[in-house]
Amino acid sequence: MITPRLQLEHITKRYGAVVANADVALTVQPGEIHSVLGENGAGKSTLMKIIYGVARPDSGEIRWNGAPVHIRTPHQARELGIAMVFQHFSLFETLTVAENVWLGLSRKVKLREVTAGIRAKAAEYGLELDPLRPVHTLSVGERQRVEIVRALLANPQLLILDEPTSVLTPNAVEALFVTLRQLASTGCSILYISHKLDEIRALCHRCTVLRGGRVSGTCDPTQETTASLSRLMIGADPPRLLRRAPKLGQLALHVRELSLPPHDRFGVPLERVSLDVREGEVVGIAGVSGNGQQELLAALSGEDPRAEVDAVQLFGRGIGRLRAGQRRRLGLHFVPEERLGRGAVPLLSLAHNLLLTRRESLRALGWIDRGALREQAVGIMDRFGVKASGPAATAKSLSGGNLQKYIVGREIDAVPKVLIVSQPTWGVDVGAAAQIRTELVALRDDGCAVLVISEELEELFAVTDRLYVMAKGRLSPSVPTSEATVEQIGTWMSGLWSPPADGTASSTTGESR
Amino acid sequence: DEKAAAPAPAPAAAPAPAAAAPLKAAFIYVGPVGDAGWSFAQDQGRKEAAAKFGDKVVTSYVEKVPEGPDAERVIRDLVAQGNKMIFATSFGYMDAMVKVAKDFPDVYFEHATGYQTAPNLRVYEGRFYEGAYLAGIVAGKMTKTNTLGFVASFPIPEVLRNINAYTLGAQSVNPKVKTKVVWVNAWFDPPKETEAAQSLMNQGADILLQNTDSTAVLQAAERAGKYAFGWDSDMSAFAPKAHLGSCVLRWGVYYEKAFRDALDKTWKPEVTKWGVKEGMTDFVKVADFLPADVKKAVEDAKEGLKNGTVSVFKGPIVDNTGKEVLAKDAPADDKWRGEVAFYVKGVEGKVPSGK
Amino acid sequence: MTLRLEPRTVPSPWMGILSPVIALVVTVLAGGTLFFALGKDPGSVLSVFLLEPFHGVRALTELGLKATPLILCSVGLALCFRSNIWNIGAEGQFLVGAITGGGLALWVTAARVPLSPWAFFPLVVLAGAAGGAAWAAIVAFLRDRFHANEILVSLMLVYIANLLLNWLVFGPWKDPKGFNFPQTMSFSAATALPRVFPGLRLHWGVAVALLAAFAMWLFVFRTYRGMQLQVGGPAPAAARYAGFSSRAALWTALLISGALAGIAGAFEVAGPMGQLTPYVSNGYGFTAIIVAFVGRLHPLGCVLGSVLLSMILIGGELAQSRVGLPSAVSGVFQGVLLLALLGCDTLTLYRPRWSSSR
Amino acid sequence: MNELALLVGATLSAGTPLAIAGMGLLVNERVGVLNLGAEGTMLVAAVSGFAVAFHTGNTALALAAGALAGAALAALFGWLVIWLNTNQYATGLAVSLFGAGFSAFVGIDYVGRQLVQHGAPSIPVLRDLPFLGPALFQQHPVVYLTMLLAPLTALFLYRTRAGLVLRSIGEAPDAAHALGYPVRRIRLAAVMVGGALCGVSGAYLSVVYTPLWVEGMVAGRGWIALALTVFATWRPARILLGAYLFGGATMLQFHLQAQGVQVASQFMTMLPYAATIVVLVLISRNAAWIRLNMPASLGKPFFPGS
Ligand SMILES: Nc1ncnc2c1ncn2[C@@H]1O[C@H](COP(=O)(O)OP(=O)(O)OP(=O)(O)O)[C@@H](O)[C@H]1O
Ligand SMILES: Nc1ncnc2c1ncn2[C@@H]1O[C@H](COP(=O)(O)OP(=O)(O)OP(=O)(O)O)[C@@H](O)[C@H]1O
Ligand SMILES: [Mg+2]
Ligand SMILES: [Mg+2]
Repeated sequence: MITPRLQLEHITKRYGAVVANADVALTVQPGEIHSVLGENGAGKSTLMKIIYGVARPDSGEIRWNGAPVHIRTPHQARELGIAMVFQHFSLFETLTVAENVWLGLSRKVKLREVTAGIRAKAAEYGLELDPLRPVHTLSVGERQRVEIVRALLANPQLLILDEPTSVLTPNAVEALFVTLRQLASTGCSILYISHKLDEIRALCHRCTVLRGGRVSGTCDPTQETTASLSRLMIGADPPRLLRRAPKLGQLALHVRELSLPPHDRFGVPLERVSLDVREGEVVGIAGVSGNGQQELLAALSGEDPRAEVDAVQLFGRGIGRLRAGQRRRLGLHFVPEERLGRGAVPLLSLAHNLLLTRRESLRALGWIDRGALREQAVGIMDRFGVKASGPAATAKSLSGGNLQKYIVGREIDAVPKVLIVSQPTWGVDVGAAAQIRTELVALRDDGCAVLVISEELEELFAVTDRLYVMAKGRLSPSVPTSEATVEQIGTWMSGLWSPPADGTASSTTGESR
Repeated sequence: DEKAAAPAPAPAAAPAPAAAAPLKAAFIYVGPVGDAGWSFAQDQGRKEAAAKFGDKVVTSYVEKVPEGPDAERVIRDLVAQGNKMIFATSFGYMDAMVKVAKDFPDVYFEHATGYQTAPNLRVYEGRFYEGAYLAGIVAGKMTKTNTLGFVASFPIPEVLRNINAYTLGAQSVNPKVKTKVVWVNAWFDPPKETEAAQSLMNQGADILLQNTDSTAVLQAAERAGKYAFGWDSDMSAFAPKAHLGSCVLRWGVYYEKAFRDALDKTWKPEVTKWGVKEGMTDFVKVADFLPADVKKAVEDAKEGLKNGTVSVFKGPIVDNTGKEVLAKDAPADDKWRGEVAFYVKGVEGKVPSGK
Repeated sequence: MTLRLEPRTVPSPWMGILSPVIALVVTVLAGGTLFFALGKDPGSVLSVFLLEPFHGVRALTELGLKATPLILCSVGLALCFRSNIWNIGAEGQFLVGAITGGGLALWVTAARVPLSPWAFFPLVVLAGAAGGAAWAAIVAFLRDRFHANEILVSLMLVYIANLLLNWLVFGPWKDPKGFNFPQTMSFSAATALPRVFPGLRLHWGVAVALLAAFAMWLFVFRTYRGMQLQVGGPAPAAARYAGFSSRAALWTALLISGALAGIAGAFEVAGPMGQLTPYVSNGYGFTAIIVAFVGRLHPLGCVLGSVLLSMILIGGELAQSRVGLPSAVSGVFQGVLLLALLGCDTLTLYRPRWSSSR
Repeated sequence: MNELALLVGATLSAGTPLAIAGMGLLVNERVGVLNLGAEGTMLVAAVSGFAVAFHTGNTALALAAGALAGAALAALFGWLVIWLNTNQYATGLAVSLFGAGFSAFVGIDYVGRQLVQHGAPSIPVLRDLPFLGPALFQQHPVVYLTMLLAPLTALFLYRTRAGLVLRSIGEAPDAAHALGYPVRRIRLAAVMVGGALCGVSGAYLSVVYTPLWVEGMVAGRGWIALALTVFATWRPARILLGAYLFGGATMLQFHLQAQGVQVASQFMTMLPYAATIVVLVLISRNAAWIRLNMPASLGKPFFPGS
C-alpha cells in the first residue's frame, strides 16, 4: 500500500463562536484529484488554509507523506511541496506577472529565470501569459492563470485549487482540466474545490463532503449524479426551476448605439451597443468577462454617467447622464457581481447596508428611522433565508452565498421596474443558486424587466427568455433562448455573429481583449 | 550642577517656618528654560537673585506657558498657591497680567517688556540696544566688506531698535557700513537661524548679530570663518574664533531689586528700564584678538553710556527712506524708543510691517 | 505558551469601558515609577495630574474652557477621518477662523457698531465658521480638481495661515496705540463672548461645542447624509454603486470640519483673549487629531477625549508649579498616557489569548 | 555669480536633513506604515547624537547613536501599530508628543553645552574650482552620502528581491502573508530603518548642521519630511529633488530678504510652503501615476488571519 500524500485527522478550527472545522479527516493519495464539497460556509476554504499554513488548527494532526508535520507558514508549506491557488487572488496589482510569480517561488531563482520559466510553462500547458505585463492590466481570467502558473512553477506534490473556475469560461475550464489531468498523471495530488457539481464529476477521483464544518461523507464522484452529490451536500435535491411563458409588456430598457471610450487605459471601449428589455421577460448577456460587460454595466447602472443622454433610455426617457441613485429612483435596480465592497459595505451592518439602495426607512431631512430599517432588514432576511446573527451583523461576517442572497433580496424586495443582475450566482452553492434563480423568474412573472449578465451558459439557458452575446465591446443581435444552442452562443462569444461584415476577426482566444 | 538642578519646589504643605514666612515668588517663561536663550537667561537671573536672599525668598517657575489664554490660568493658579510676587517674562502675558492683577491687589505683579501698569503691576525691561550698539562699534571697526548682517526674529520695536542700534554703533566708527537684515519669523529655530546666517554671509555680510535665542548664528559664522556675537548670555565658548563679544542680559540685577522692594515693603508701581549703567545690559568677553583700538573704542563707549555722555539714539536720525525721524537735539525718550518702526539709514530693505 | 491576539467578531463593549481604565493603570504605574526615580512623591504628582484639574468650580470651568476648542476641532476631524479624508490642518483652519472672527470683532470695535454681546455671539460663530471653512475649501478644491493629497496641502496651509496671522498683527491690524507690539487693539465689551458664570472665564462657546458634538453624533449615526459620507472611504465602489457622490463627501466633510475649527478659533479670540495676537492657538488643531482617535472617532468620545487631554495639559502646568516637575517630564507622562490608551484600545477589537506554541 | 554658487551650496546643505528623513520615511511608507512620529523621533535622535558627540567628540559615532535612538523609538511605534494594531495616525502623533517630551527630559543636562567644532569641510582641489567649488564641493560628507542614498534606495526597491517583497507588502499585505512572507516582521524592520534614517537626520541637525542641543530644535522638519514622501509620490529620486526644492525655496527667501526685496517677510517665509503646494498640484494631475506609486495599504491596519 502506498503512503497517502496527505492525511488530516481530527482537525478542528474555531473562529470565535463559529466552528469552521470540526474533527475533520481527509486523505489524499498521490496522483489523486480530490474534491472537497460543501455549502457556502461549510469550512472548505478554512481547511485548505490550514493545509497551506495560512491558518492554524486549534487541534488535530497533519501527516505529509506519512510523517506528522506542523505547517506553520505558507513558506513551510511550499518547502514541503504544497502549492495553492486562493479563492481570492493574492496578486500584487502594480507588479508584473513575472514579479508576482517570483514572489511565490523560492529565494534562489533569479527573476530572469522566472520570466523564462513562465514562458515555458505557459507553452507547455497552453496558458498564454505575457510575463512582463503589470497585473492590473490583466483580465480576471488572465489573473487566474498567473496564480496557476505560479503554483505550477513550484513543481508541487500537492496543488490546492479553491474555486478556480468561478471566473473561467467553459473553454478555459476545459483547458484547465486538461492541465490538471496531465499534472495528476505525473503524480501530483490535487485538492479541488468547486460548487459546480458536474465539473467535479468530470474531473475528480474522490470527493469529501463537508457540512457545517464536519465531514458528512466521502464518495467517488464519477459514480454519483449531480442530484446525489447535491443530496450529500445539502441533504436535498437542488430545487427545479419552473417557468411559465413570458407575458411581455412595455419596452422598459432601451440602449441605442451606445459607444463609450474606456474609463482608464486598460478598459474596453463600448462600440455601438444596442439592447432592448421588455417588461415581463428575462434577457441574458453571455460572454467571457473582460469583453466590455463591466463597462456596459457601469453605463447602465449610472456608476459611469458619461453616456449620451439618449443612448440609454428607461421607458422612453433618456437617462445616460443620470447617476446611479437617480436611476434607481426611476425604478432601475442593479446587483453587481462584487458583493463585498460594491454591493455592500463590509463593516456596515446588514440593516445599514439597505440604505445603499433603499430609502423607505428614511424620514424627513434624511433622518434614519432605525426601527423601520431593522424591520425591513429582518423582512428581507426572512423572505430570502439569509443566515446571519441578525440585522446588526456586519456584511463582512456573512458567507458569500448568504450575502449574495441578501443583496439580491434587497433589490428584488424593492419591486424594481427594471432589474440588472450581474453574475447572480458566482461562488454560491447549489441550493442558494437555485433559490436566487427562482426569485428572478418570479420577479419577471410579476412584470419586471430583468437583465442577467453571466458567464455561465447553463444558468443563462435556465433563466432567460432571450440572449445577447457580448464580445470585444460589441453586442450581438438577440436570439430567443429556446432557439439558441450552446454551439451558436459559443461561436458568437468569439465575436463572430451573422453578417460577418467586419468578420475578419481572427480565430479567437476567448480570453484576450 | 546649576543647570540640571530642579526648580525649587514649592512646599505646598510645608510646616510654617518659625520666623517670618519667606517671600514666595513665581516666574512664568515662554520657552523652556533649556532654550539657551531668553528663558534660560531669565531663569539664570531668577537663581542668581534668589541665591542672594537665602531662605527669605522661595521661587518657582512654570516654563513653556503659551502667550495666549493659558497664561491667565497659570498666573491665577500661581497666586492661588500663595505666591505673593509673579514675574511674567514675556510681552505676550500683558493681557493676562492686567486681568489677574485687578483681582489680587495684595500680590505684586512684574511684567517684562510690557507697557501697562496698575497699582500692583509694574514693568521692567533691559536696554538691550545698548549692547547692540557696543557690538556695532566692534563690527564697524572689524568689517572688511562694510556689510553687516542681522538675523532678526519678529518686527517688534525692541528688535528694530536693536537692528538700528547695531547699525548706528557701527556707523559711529565707520560711516560706510550698511546692514542686511533677514527675518526668520521665529524666536527659536536653530536650523533656520543657521540658514539665515548662511544666507547673509553668502551675500557678503562678514559680521553677524542676531536677535534670536540660540547659538546657531554664532556657530554658523565660526564654520564659515566669519565673525559674530553672543546674545542674551555669554556665548564665547561656542565659537572661539568667531566670537567678538556677547551682549548679555543680567535679569538677576533687576530681580534682586524687585525682591528687596517686596521684602522691604518699598515696592511701588514704576517703569524700570535699565541698561549698561545699572549693569543689566552689558557687553562682555570681548575677544582677546581684537586690536587694542577696537577694545578701547568699546570701553570708551561703555563708559560713555554709564556716565551719560554717549547715547545710542541721538538726533538727527534719518531713516533709510531719507525721512528725518528724530530732529537734531530732540530727545529720544522712552516713548520715542517704544515706537520705533523704521530702519535707520544704512539698513537695507523695508520693515516687514512698516506702514 | 505565547500571548496572541485574536480578532473579535463583535467589538467588546466591556473592553470599550475597561480599556481606558487599564490604560490609566498602566500610565499610573509607569508615571509613578518615573516620578519616584526623579525623587518626587508619586502619589502627590499623580494627584496633581489626575485630580487637581477637577478640583473646584474654577478648575472645572478652566477645564471646560480648554476643552472647548478641542471638542470643536476634534469632532470635525472625526467626521473627516470617518470619511477617509485626512485633514491634518485643523490648526490652520483654527487660525483663519481666529482671523475672521477677530477681524469682525475688530471692525465692530473700531466702527463702534452698537451691538450687545448676545447679538454678536451668532455673528462671531458665523465669521469663524466662514473663515475656517474657506481655508478647508482650498484643500477640498485642490484635492477635487487636481487630486492633490490633502495631508500635505492641509499641513502646508497651517504654516501659511500662521504667517498670515503674523502679517496681520504685525502689519495692517496692529494696534496704533500699542507701541508697535504685535497685537490688535482690545476688542470692545460688546464683542466679548457671554460668560457662563460671572467672574469665571468659561463662556457660552462651550455650549456650542457640546451642541456641535451632539449634532455630529446625530448626523453621523442617524442621518442618511452622514451615513453616505462614511461609505466612500472604506468602500469607494459601494459609494459609486449607491450613487453617493465622493466629491460631495469630500466637500461636506472638509467644510464642516473647517467650519468647526474656525469657530473654535473665533471663540478663542472673542472669548478668553479679547484681542488678536500671534499666539492664538496652542496647537489645538494638532492636539485635536489625537483627541479624535482617543475618542475613537465618536463625537461623544471626542468630548471625553477633549476633557482628558485638557486634564493632562493643565496637569502638566500644575505639576510644574506645585511639585517642581519640569515640563519635559510632563511631556513624557502625557506621551505615555496616550500610547497606553491607544495600546489598550486594542483589547476592544482583539481578544488576547494564551496559546500553546505548537 | 559667486552668490549664486553659494546659494546652490547652501541649498544642498539645507535640503540634506530633509532628504535623509524623507528617504527613511519613504522606505517606511513603502511597506504600508505611516509614521507621523517622525518629528519626535528626530528629536530623540538629535539629543542622543548630541550626547554622544559631546562625550566622544566623534561625529560618525554620534550619527550612529542617532540612528540607534531613532530605530528604537520607531520599534516602539512599530510594535504598537503592527502588533497591537493601534491606529497609525494617532500612534504616530502620540510618539511625536512623547519624543518631544522625552528628548527635552534627557536633554536637560546638554542644554548650553558646546561641541568641538570642525571647520567647514571640503574636497581638496575641487573646492577651488570657480563656481562649482563653492556650489558643490565645500560640503560635509553627509551631504554627499545623502545624494548617494537616493540611487541606493531606488536600486534596493526596484532591483532587489528584498525591495520587491517590501513593495509587495505595502501593496497587499494579505497577499504577501498568504505567500508566506512574515509581513509583520518585515514591516517592523522597514519601520525601524525609517526610524534610523530619521535618527541620522536628527543627529545631523544637532551635531553637524547646528551643533547644539536645544529643546524642540527640529522645529517642524519631521513634518516637512513626511510631506516630502507624498510630494515625491514615493519615488526616491523625487525625495532628493523635493528636499532640495524645499531647501532651495527656504534659502531663496532668505537670499531675497537679504537683498532687500520689498515684500513683507511673512510672505517670503511662506514661499517654501506655497511652492510645495504648487508643485504638488502640478505633479498630482496625473492620478494614474500616483495610484501606481502610492502603497495601497498605507495607513491601513493589517492583521494576519490568525
Ligand atoms: N477569518 C475569519 N474570521 C471569522 N470567521 C471566519 C473567518 N474565516 C472563515 N470564517 C467562518 O468560518 C466558516 C467557514 O468559512 P469558509 O471560508 O471556510 O467557508 P467555505 O466553505 O470556503 O465557503 P464558500 O463556499 O462560501 O467559500 C464560515 O462561517 C465563516 O464565516
Ligand atoms: N468604474 C468607473 N467606470 C467608469 N467611469 C467611472 C468609474 N468610476 C468613476 N467614473 C467616472 O469618474 C467620475 C468621478 O468619479 P467619482 O465617483 O469620484 O465622482 P462622483 O461621486 O460621481 O461625483 P459627482 O457625483 O459629483 O459626479 C464619475 O463622474 C464618472 O464619470
Ligand atoms: Mg471558500
Ligand atoms: Mg457620481
